[in-house]
Amino acid sequence: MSKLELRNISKSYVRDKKTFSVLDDITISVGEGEFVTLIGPSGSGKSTMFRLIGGVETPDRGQVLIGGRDVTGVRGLISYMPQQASLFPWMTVRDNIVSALEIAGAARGEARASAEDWLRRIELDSVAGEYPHVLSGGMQQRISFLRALLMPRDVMCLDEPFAALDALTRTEMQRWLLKLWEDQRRSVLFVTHSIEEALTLSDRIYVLSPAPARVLREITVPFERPRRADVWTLPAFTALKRDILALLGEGDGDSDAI
Amino acid sequence: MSKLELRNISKSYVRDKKTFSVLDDITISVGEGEFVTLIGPSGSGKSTMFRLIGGVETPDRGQVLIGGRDVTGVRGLISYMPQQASLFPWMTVRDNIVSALEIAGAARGEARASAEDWLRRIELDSVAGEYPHVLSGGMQQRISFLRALLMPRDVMCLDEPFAALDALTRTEMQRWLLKLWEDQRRSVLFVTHSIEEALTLSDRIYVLSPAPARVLREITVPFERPRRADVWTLPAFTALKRDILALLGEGDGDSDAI
Amino acid sequence: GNNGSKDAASPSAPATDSPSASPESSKPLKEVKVVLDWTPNTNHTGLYVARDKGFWEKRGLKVEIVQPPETGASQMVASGAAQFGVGYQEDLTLGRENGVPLVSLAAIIQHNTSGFASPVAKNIKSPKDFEGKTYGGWGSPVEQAVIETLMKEQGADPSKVKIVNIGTADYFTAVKRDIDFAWIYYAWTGVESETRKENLNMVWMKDYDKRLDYYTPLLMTGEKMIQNDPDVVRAFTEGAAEGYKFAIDHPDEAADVLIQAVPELNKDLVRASQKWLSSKYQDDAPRWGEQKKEVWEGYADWMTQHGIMKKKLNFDEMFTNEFLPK
Amino acid sequence: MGNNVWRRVWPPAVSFVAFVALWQLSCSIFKIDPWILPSPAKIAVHLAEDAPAWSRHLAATLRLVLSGLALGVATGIAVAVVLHLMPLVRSAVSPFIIAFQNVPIIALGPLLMIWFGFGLTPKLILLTLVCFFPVAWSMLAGLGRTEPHLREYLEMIGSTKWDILRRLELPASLPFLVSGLKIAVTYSVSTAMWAEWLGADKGIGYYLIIKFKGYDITAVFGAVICIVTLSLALYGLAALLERRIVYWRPRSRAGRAGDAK
Amino acid sequence: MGNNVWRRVWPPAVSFVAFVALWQLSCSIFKIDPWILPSPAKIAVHLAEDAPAWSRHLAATLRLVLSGLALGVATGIAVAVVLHLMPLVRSAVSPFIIAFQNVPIIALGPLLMIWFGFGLTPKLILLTLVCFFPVAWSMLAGLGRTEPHLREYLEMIGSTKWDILRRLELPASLPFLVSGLKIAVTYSVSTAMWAEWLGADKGIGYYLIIKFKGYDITAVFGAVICIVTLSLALYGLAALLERRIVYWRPRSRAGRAGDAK
Ligand SMILES: Nc1ncnc2c1ncn2[C@@H]1O[C@H](COP(=O)(O)OP(=O)(O)OP(=O)(O)O)[C@@H](O)[C@H]1O
Ligand SMILES: Nc1ncnc2c1ncn2[C@@H]1O[C@H](COP(=O)(O)OP(=O)(O)OP(=O)(O)O)[C@@H](O)[C@H]1O
Ligand SMILES: [Mg+2]
Ligand SMILES: [Mg+2]
Repeated sequence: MSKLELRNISKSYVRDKKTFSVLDDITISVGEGEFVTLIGPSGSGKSTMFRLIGGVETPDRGQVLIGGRDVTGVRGLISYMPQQASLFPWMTVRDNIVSALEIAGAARGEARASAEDWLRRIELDSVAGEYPHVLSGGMQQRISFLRALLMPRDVMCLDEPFAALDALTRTEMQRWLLKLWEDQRRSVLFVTHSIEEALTLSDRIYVLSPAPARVLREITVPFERPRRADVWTLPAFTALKRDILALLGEGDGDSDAI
Repeated sequence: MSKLELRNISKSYVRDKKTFSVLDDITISVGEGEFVTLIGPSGSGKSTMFRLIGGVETPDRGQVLIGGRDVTGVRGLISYMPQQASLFPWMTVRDNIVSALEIAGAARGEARASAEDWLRRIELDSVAGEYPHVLSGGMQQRISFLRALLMPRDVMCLDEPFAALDALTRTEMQRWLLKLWEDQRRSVLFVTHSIEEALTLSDRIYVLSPAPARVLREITVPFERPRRADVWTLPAFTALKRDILALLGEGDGDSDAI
Repeated sequence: GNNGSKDAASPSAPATDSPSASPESSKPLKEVKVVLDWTPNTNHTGLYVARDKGFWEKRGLKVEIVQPPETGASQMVASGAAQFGVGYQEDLTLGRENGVPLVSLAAIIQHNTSGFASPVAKNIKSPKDFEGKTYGGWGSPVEQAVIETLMKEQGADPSKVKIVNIGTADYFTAVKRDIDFAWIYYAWTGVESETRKENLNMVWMKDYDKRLDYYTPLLMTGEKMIQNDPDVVRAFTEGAAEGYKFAIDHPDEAADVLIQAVPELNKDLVRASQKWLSSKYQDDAPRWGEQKKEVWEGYADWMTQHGIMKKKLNFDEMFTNEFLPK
Repeated sequence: MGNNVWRRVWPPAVSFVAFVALWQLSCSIFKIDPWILPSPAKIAVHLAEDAPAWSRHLAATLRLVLSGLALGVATGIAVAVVLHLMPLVRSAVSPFIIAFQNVPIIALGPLLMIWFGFGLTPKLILLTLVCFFPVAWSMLAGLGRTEPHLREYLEMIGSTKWDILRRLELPASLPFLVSGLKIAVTYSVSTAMWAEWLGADKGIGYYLIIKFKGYDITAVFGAVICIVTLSLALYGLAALLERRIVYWRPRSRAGRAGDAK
Repeated sequence: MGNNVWRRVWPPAVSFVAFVALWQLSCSIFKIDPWILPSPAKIAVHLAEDAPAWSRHLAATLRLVLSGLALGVATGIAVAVVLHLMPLVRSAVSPFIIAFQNVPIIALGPLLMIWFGFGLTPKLILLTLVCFFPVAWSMLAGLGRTEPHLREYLEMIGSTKWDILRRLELPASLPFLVSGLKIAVTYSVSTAMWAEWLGADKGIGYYLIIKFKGYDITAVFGAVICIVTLSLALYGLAALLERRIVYWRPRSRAGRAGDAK
């Protein structure tokens, strides 16, 4: 049984009295301990999908299931890591984590202990008392990821968490995340624009068309776990990348796109 | 003779009464019609180098030469494309270009004609009268590049022009820029964090160390011009990428970095 | 009086004189300003009459009547921003003490028509009834002294009066709140209370101490004016005198002149007030505006006695009857 | 669209009607004296009857306010540009300007009259001053708070100081200027009231005071309504101007949710 | 550091000394009457002599201002939060609030006295009102202008409305609140002057008027200096509070030029 399932979800927005279809009969699933990536062009509706899973919006048609239960429109069941680190600038690093855990229902003392513990484990205990603005972008994303990881929730949704980082820091963050995740094996739904990032991190990839988004292809990534750092040098990697590029180019209807 | 040359440039900043050395005896050159890329970790001083070339700051030691002439501290000799498109929100697309050309000394009518002409050539004449905020990020960068291209100056400096774009749009923009540049063959100094971007676009690459920046290696990119879109699938590409990654990792002194 | 009289504007000329008869008619009119002490009211009727009936014009003056800042007219006159002003004896005396060179030209009302008013229900009929009551004032040291004087006269204890500052609030507001009695001009507030049928008791100050029967309001000018432009001063004073004379003789017409000049005024109040006030302008004096040295001395004496004033003043410099029509 | 306007209009409309009705009712039921609180009906009747008078006064006030605004905005812009271009002058005089800004009008008004006499001058000075400060400060803030990346771009391509002022700083400070103008507008009306209290023979403030001293509270309320209306109208105009001037700004963000930053 | 402070201090210091010297000189040379423009020396002597009197009055004003500020800020915050949480109420009442804000103090003051009598009540109401508006509007703006990505984050992890208010909106609106406070502080002092003019028996405004009416312009200038000082001191305190409250904001950007956004 899959941990998270979206069944035949459709969603459209009304803007300026016109209806824009954003998601068109999308069905995807994330298994227990699986790392699944959504890749698709900008504006194809990936964040919208996350808002549906988070219960912040409700679909026009279809259901969201978590652990087999229909939770369409129910909030507070997922942990979330956004594109920008979204740390609260008026809280210290530690309090940012504690605050999120409290919202998720943890007691303050417990939340604090677990935050301290994990900050030490990922060697960030030295910045626990700092305000986020003194941290580099990469550090902020580490904290943001830790905050998502510690929430006692079944599914983690990561929405382009590294898009705002420079290319080198980004590569470094991917390695870091991979190591942490492979220890923990949480169920993750991940959104990215980068084909390499998708191939490096995930077990499965859904390639989406431009809006209204449909699933163009579901790709199972064949590389073994734990994943090697130089997985991108494998010929299979290049082949898959070429496939996905072609898919996205054709879905775009623009031969010049990639 | 090279178009642009930096000779033994050193530069340091004073912050909180302490001196930070940013550039340490840097020597680089860009030949006539050559596309040269600087790659280096964040904060290594790449933008500082551009400010020195632009004459906005002066080096502690060393000289900047353009066309063989010492122009250290002289402004108004380069055209520039920044990371963010930096279009003026209160001007239409056309006026943004015209205004830049006027600053470079062109007459208004002439500037206008050439702007109109080029906008048509790159098929953006439909947005010539729009304000920048209605354009997508990729479109804005195209305008920004055109603005740099049309300035009647010998050297173009592009400072991470695609860093703010998503990965797919970025790939698309690289292709577009490559096509335009290969027609024009201007002398370009380009900054990026992305090894692939550097390898895809340039003739030569300078790999920089973290601050204080030194040139770790100068790499000549062997792929022929005009460059194929799938140059990244070549084994030589992968090999070079691995080399540069190793260089940056070691220069960083952090084995975990890449 | 300290000025030799020079007959320029023929003060005895009757009001019916045609303007061309005036020796200065060929010259352009001399422009001067008179600044009031308050919003326009019946104390000022004579001025509006003089302006609108041409009493000044035929004497070669073009007079503009201007409103005062809340801080009063005196500084404006002293600084020369206005040539003439409406003031009070207490004010002028204090100003003199501080070296502000003001001179009184004429008493607009011969006797003090101000006093302490209270609603009938409060049963304040004489100063001894002030005991245990609350007085609403504007924070001048004079007020306390006046109350003290009046009460001592009757052997009452002034310390039993509570004094509260009511600033710009008016009598009617005050007595409906925490205040029992306030200092008013009968001609305006008292008459308004008659028209409202909110009857009030008056305690007239002049009934308890002659020295408090001082000149309020009066016309004033600066010392420099008298030195440099005595003709203008004379023309102004005579015109004003003629205006007030008219108001004395024709209260209804005079009221209409004021109403026409300042149409925003409460018409009924102006008419009633004018009726009450017209006979009080000159009262028992030989001519309108006449001032007596005893009044100036007496009041200054009283102020000195109460420690409000410290310097000795030369009263002859403070007022003059010189410019009044013969 | 129409639906949208309607949804924005009805809550205040309903509450306005309710408010007026409540006011009228309590005046009739509790028989509140008109000198304490006149009923809306009385005020309306009075306003209608006295229209020639107050409209003349209102026009005078409007003229005063507009002249003061024009002068204040002009000097505000000029001073802001000068101070912006000369940082030394700026640091030398801005403490004075700040101190001067804190001189209470209540003291300044009479002093201005002592110094400048009657007539328009002191009133205009007062109004100009009061409009000057918010305009100058906002403009100065705007000139200093241009996007760093745009400035960097202009410097890199070799713009002169004048180019930067003309092409970047002035246009970028326009929104700040209009927001300063919005503040100045409200100040200017209330200061005009005060200036008219200081000595005037026309203007709605003068009308208000005369009515106050003539114990006509109904007319006072009428005058207050005129003043508030004038104030709101001018503010509305300034807000309209703001929307016209920052035409280049997107009205809503919904249209660009999917865009790269 | 010391060097830096010195560079910021000397231009105003020099210009201040020059200004005072010029003033003193022109008073002596042109023999300006002290009741038109007293010389700085005279004012200083007078201030020193009359210190017991004006300091008592200043203290009274300070008490009034602080009470008004406290009340105004408290109601401002409360109203802003309520209006923020109830958009319908907000759209129903905010036109009223705006209209009411435009009622000139010059009319409001006397009316408040009619309604609430003498003593502290009307003055406190006036001051509270005057502090209320900027605080409420700034706070409301702050509550509505939280970073969308932070709000999105909280919604996504399932925060309640109360969580969002407590963890995001209130802290995020603190800087807006203090900037509203800074405006309120300046208003409150000048309004206190006005309230004391309306009727009071203590306070520096009262002192000023009495001295004005007593032709003691030297004392008036002294009072103005006291008022300006009070005003600046309170403003400085508010600015200090602002710096303390937004401690989480980086003071300068230089240190992070090389960081990823
Ligand atoms: N609340 C809304 N009202 C109207 N349209 C919306 C709304 N939210 C999103 N949209 C539109 O829906 C489309 C999908 O948006 P969404 O943010 O889900 O895309 P995305 O795939 O996350 O894009 P990106 O990769 O750029 O983040 C976009 O065209 C967007 O403009
Ligand atoms: N004006 C300045 N004063 C003090 N330090 C500065 C200044 N400008 C830059 N620096 C510092 O110099 C170093 C290099 O900055 P620079 O912007 O050149 O780096 P960069 O290589 O362009 O980085 P990135 O790739 O992140 O853009 C950084 O540590 C930065 O903090
Ligand atoms: Mg998205
Ligand atoms: Mg840079």
